[in-house]
Amino acid sequence: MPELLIRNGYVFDPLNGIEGEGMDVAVKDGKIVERVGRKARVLDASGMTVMPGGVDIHSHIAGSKANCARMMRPEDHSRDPEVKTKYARSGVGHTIPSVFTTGYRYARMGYTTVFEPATPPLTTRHTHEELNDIPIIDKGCFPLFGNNWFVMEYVKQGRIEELAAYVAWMLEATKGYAIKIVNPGGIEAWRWGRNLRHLDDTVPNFDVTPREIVKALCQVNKLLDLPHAVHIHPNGLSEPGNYQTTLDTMECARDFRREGRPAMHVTHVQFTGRKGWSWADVRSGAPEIADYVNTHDHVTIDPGQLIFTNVTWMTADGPAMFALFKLAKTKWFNADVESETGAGIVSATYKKSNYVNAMQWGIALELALLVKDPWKIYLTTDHPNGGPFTSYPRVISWLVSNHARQKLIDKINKTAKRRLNLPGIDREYSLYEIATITRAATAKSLGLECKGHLGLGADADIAIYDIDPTKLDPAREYRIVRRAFAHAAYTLKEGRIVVKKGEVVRSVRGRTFWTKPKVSEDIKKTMMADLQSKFDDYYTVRMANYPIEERYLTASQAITTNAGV
Amino acid sequence: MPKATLQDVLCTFCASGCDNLEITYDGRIIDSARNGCAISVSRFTTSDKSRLLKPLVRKAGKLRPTTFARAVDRAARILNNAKYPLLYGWSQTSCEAISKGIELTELVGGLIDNTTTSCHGPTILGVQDAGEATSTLGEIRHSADLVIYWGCNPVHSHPRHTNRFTVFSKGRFRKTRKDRKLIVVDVRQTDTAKLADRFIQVQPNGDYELLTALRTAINGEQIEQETIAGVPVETVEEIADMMMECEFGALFFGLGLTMTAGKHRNTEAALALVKDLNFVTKFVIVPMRGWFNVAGANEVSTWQTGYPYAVDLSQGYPRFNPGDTSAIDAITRGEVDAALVVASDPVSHFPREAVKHLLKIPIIVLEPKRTPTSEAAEVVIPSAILGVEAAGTIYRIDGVALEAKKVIDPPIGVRPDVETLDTIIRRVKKLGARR
Amino acid sequence: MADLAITPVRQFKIPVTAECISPDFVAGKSLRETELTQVWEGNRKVKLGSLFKVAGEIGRTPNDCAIKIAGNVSAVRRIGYEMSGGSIQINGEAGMYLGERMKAGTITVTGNAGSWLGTQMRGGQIDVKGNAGDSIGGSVRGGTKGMRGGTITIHGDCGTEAGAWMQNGMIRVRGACDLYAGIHMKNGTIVVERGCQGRVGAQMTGGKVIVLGNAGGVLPSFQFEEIRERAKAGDEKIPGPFYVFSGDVNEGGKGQLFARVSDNPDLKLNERYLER
Amino acid sequence: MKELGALDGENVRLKTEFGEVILRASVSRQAPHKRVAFIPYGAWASMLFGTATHTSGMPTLKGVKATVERAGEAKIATLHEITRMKGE
Repeated sequence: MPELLIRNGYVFDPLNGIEGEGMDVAVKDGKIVERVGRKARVLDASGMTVMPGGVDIHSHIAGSKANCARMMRPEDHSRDPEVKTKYARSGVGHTIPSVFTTGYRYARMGYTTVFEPATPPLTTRHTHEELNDIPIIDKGCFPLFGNNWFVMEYVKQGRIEELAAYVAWMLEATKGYAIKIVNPGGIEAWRWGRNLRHLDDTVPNFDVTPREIVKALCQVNKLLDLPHAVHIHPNGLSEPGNYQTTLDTMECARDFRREGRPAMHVTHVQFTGRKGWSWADVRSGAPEIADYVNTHDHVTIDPGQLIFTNVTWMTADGPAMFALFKLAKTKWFNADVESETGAGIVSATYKKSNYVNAMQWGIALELALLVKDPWKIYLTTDHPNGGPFTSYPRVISWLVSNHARQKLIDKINKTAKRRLNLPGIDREYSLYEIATITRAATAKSLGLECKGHLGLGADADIAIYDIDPTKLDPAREYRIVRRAFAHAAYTLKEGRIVVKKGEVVRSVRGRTFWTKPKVSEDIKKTMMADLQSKFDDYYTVRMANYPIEERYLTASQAITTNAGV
Repeated sequence: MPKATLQDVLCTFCASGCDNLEITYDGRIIDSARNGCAISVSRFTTSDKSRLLKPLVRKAGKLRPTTFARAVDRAARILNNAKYPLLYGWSQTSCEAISKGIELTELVGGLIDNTTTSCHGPTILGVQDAGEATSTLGEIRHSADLVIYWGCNPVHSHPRHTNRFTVFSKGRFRKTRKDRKLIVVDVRQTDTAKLADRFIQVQPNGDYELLTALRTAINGEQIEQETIAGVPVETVEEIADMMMECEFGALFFGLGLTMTAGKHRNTEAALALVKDLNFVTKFVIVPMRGWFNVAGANEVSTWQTGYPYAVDLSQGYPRFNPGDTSAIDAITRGEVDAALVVASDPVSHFPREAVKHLLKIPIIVLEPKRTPTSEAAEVVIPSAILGVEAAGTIYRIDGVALEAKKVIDPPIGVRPDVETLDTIIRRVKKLGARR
Repeated sequence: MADLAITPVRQFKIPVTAECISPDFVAGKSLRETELTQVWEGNRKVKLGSLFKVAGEIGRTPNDCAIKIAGNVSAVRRIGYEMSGGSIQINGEAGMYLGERMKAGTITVTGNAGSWLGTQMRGGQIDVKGNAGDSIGGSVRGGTKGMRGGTITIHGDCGTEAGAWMQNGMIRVRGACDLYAGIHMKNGTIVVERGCQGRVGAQMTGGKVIVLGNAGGVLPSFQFEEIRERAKAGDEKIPGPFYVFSGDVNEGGKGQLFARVSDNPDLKLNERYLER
Repeated sequence: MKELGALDGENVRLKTEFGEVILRASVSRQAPHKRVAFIPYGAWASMLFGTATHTSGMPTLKGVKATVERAGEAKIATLHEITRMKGE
């Protein structure tokens, strides 16, 4: 691979404290290096912004859920096709793009790493088949543990060390990256058509509470020293007044903080950040949640920004999806997964005129603007729940420009406009902060040392946007910012140019990250005995056929950790 | 080579995905296949005389042995010159091969369809209108206290279904047969119906009316007719009550709904019935998919093109509209001018009028054994049998991905489909795809 | 009105997609330009001129364009796509998606027409002397919105699911309909003069289906209301008497199904519900 | 079978709107199903089906109206003959 010199760009590298300095970036063998030889190819980035490649921490792009949604919504695809080119395969888009289109559309925005945040362990082989097919971006997936029978039984018996050994075995078996919890205990209650609303409700037939499940898994996350925090979607999704459950859930992780690293990441907080007692009375819980995040160091969040467009709700939270289906009355899909988790999909449309939708839109932006430290909040739309990931540039324009926000605030539901705090907030993100919440902070949160920055030895994943930070005022020219972030001037993946002027010019294969915690043999032996004795009772597949071999991942990248158990 | 045994092998017959077979083999000969149903044994006998061992190309009207390279070249030229080629089959080959098939279809600008189009295609069309409330098969084993088989006969089609997943299985909350009630709805008293607590005989082509009546009863509305599709209205009310009073119901349906008049609207009515039931209790619905990787064909096609089957890539992007872009329709209208058939036998199974047109165009066949389709082909390339002589990913009825294992080596010179297709793709690229 | 004659040079077998054969596309173009327009024949991009002889003159605006097609174009899809004026006259067999998303103007076919005729049309007239295929005036795959306005008249028979997901407008079938006429219908009117195979108005939520001739029975999710002397179809009053049913109750529907008494003896037993 | 006067194992001719075929009849073990005959899928059965799919892609392969009559001495076609007949 030829050496490359990116000359004279304005570099934004928050991890290394570089804010818009004019400098060169040298690339050799896919890595950032000190300098390159004279015959290195030169890429002139003068007058342009140079950032690390985007890192998306939470986007439903692959797996059985995403594919059922694709299969169920041909009307969503036929409006947004991608014609094949010399370099790019054909596909379809809008809310749930096909795999090739997903990779190309992320690369066009300068994104080079994306994580699928919810995969049922039993069907993770399917998730990896799709991740293998997604071009260009590096990727990984979070297996679901919050309603797993083995987990709940270990929590009930208080056998935390065996639980840690089980989670370690599962991460290696499924080639997963981090612990994901969705509506802990609630999806098990959905087996009988019910749900759990609060942290201290009891899971039927298992006699444990969501609080106990969350605490145990936070402790396991610390014991296994996993790179990422516990990624959680609390109980009571979309219920009025659920902001309190979110705060209580955050409290569970208080004493599992690790030096310099949070214990918990609460995702798409907009869906669980509501005050009020009824649908007509939804209020913003953003101030309370932002205050908690600002005053504690063991938790990070992402807003799950909502866009006023047609979307596809998709989550493992089966009961919540059925509740929303009864309101939306559109198409509903549900798929419970034996002894592990569930899935729910509903097609929907967000309207400015709708009171609750307008409040959701406002709550998400309030969260992003009220959380002071950009290292604690990450840009997501919980694709495709809040909106398609292709709308990130529009969200960026709302964050950098109060004027852009106010224009839309004037068009939303009047009652919502009155009850939101958003109109009174005039904070505007700088490009430096945007670089933090879209790449530096997310890479750090995921524990990916070679991602999200341009320091020596980092992967040469680089995005170059046609914005001159010395001349452009993002607050006023937010349209230019939006267009620049939508069509990167250049995107480089491990040193190779894959996108030029917003078009894919080369397709490369990305790697799949997964974690391999090392657990002491004797604990593992006792756990394996439990597993072997109950596996055939709990599952309809044989234990020997459950694990996924490493060769199954076309480009595997394991991260080993030394467990304290 | 001493006799060897392989444990936990996946069966390659139906989509139940039994993965606890024990195969003993000696070199290239399989001795026995235990733990599966009676049919699984036949899937592991590979040495019968109808096995294709050499590539064949038609010269002067007769199929003559040829080299792999020459057969691939001929196949590549046929597909590359065609204006509207059909690539059909896919349900008995691996997901990796299907992925190559889609790449080849996009390259030559053709139509890719799988056997879903004459099996559970209407089920997917129903889901596209009504959504679906389903679960993996283990949930049903653990929790279902009411099981309904509608228009399907698992005792013959999915022999171990009842004792691995439903009434005879041992679940966490349902231990024995008496913890479950079984209803069978069919046009005749099948051997499955003989196991049922209640057997409902419905008139042929009357399923839609009966499903609609059940929905009406569940929605608490008055049914004004005395009998619906030959079933007395009192029985309809009774069955509706049974469905509403169970704790966890599971409705399995088969080709009795998808192949009779109404097709995708029959399945839509069944999906809507189960959706309505979720307002009063917990209910799931699962189609009885046929071939062991027909679900995989839908999954791969969906994640790569956005559509589960009948995908037209002739204009450089995916289009989907069964009735227009589905295999049997396109062939019958004489639109297709070349065909690649992988692991399927349309000359036997397609309606006569469609076969008449199919026999007029050059056919390329990738198949382990001789079939009427391979007999009528221009080019025949033998394939290694997935799950016996080649490994690959497959998808079970409920979308759980499993891995078919390679037990023995294929006959010399016989390759897995994924390799053959990859070679054809490279050859077409060398020929210079025009578009 | 400027007449433009587009004549197929042969009977097409490979599917042709030619949404450019529409007043909106040709309006204001020269003959040369029209001939050079690219259309798909199977997987090949070919010039329109290589498949059709183009003669006559082209009006400046869609309303001035009268396109005349003589011959069998049953393999040509999407003729009259999103047209907003003018007329298309097809002497022969027409293909699929005829007049899809049409806003105004008229399309007449002397022979038969394919399926998905008038899909999601908003206005205008389609008149087919022969038979029509399935799902006329319907929606796209997985979509929930069929035709919103305009009129479709089929003089022969038509296939299944006529007027699927119909939002408004009028469909008149002088012949017979196959199953599911008016399925998922929300509004609008369908008149079928020589009966249906059955399952009329399945899962409809509104609108009206008037069946002269045998309706093939009524679904159990419809409730008998009354016998009415006449049925109103747009501004026309069709003499009855009619059995009137409301449904589909499974969808909480307020649709109406009119079945003429004389042609539906099998519905006689509903008369017992009439108050004496 | 009684109505037909056919014996178990006797050849019968099945006719539908789309084609006809000679098959060997046998008393159904999963009877009674008056006036309904069952044939396993395959080359012979597909002689009887039409190709209309009514926008579903699926031809009608069950619940097809057919007439059955005793076939007397007529022989059952071989697989090869069936394929040839489909080609005409």
